[in-house]
Amino acid sequence: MVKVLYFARLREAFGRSEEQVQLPQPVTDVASLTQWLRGRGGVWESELAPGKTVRVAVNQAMADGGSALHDGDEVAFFPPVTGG
Amino acid sequence: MVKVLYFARLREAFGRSEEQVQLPQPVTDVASLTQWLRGRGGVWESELAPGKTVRVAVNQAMADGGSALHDGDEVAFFPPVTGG
Amino acid sequence: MTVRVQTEDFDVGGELARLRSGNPKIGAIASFVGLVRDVADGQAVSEMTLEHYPGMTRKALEEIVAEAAGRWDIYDTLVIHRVGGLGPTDQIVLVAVASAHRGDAFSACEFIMDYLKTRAPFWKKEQTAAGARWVEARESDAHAAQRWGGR
Amino acid sequence: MTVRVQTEDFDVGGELARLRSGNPKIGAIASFVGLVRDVADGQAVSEMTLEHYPGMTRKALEEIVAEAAGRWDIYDTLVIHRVGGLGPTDQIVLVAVASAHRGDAFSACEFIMDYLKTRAPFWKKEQTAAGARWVEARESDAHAAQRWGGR
Repeated sequence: MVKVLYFARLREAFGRSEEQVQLPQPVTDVASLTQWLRGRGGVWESELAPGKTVRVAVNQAMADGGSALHDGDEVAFFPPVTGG
Repeated sequence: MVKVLYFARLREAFGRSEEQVQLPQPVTDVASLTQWLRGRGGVWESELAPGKTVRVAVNQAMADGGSALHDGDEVAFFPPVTGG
Repeated sequence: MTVRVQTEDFDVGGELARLRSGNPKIGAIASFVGLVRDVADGQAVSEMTLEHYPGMTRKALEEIVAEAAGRWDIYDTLVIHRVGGLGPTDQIVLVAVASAHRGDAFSACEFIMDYLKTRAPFWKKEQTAAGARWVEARESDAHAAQRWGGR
Repeated sequence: MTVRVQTEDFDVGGELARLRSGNPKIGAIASFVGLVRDVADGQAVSEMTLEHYPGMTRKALEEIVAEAAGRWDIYDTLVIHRVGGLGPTDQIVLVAVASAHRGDAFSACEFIMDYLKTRAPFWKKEQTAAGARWVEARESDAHAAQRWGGR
């Protein structure tokens, strides 16, 4: 299981701020998790479409598609940041 | 007559903060005034020696050797500034 | 090094006084305050909400400050960022850097702001006459961060 | 645009609050405070005296600020410089710039400080254990001012 968090526009679009996800067999990194979430269709497919700029953090550190995922990880999806 | 002011190290070296100077005939600009003051010898010669960095302002605006002088002008000699 | 994320406002004068107290080697304090503007992209803004990623925010800010401390000679830094609901003219962020000389203080302060703008997990949502909207990241912020070179 | 030359101390928090009050288009305030250090060139400094050229000081500062206002988009600026006797940790100078965006505020604030350091008629005299000495102008200050390019 990994804990998946969503922030800002993604949180609103997906109608949830977090969920527990049982990683299916082929999901071993951020890219494959993103691909798997996209497979839910609808807003998942549109918000996570390859052309969209989405940032991902794994265990509170910025990550990229190649970042490996392990049981117990916290993965966060969010738009480019706009604080300050 | 021009009013000549001295600041900081020059004020201390010359033992005066200002004086009225009747410009002698050949003194028409900052360079010739500097040369004329240098002619007083002693600290005047050493503090205003050509190798020394001395700034000059005419009527409260930074000037250089070629700046013309006229009756009633205020001329200030001082070291490079060090405020802030 | 102080990093705070809070809903409450902050007192710039008091914070700067605290930052420099006790170290007579400090000759320079550069600081920045970000404020909510009442207009954005031509739309009047009546309210702003700042969301963040609580588990990551402090860590991200501390990393940015540590990076600045590695690049410039600085004595101390302060970063305060507010979250929650804000209105026009409200203070959003304070970054202050204490150093012996002004060059280090200015560079580190601007660097921290540029990195904060692109790496710290905060998101702004504006309430305008045309409805609520998430603020879009600016291309210019990415460029500002890139000019520091980097990892 | 406010320029003040004074012997009294100043309250940074109050000054910054005043600078930004009444203009909800201000999104950024960059500021700088210069302080008396208790050491200079390895010598303990017990006192500092700031001399200036009263007839020229305001004019020089106003020209520097006007030059900054011509180069960057800024709403308002504040420059306060103290003169007279000061001691370690005392505030010497405050420069603050209010702008819509941080890039303009940072650049204008640093520019004003760099120009002030090379063009405003102030001179520092330090009292050290080895006696009184006039502070020498620094080569690095000339370089800092030059990098802004010239008129």
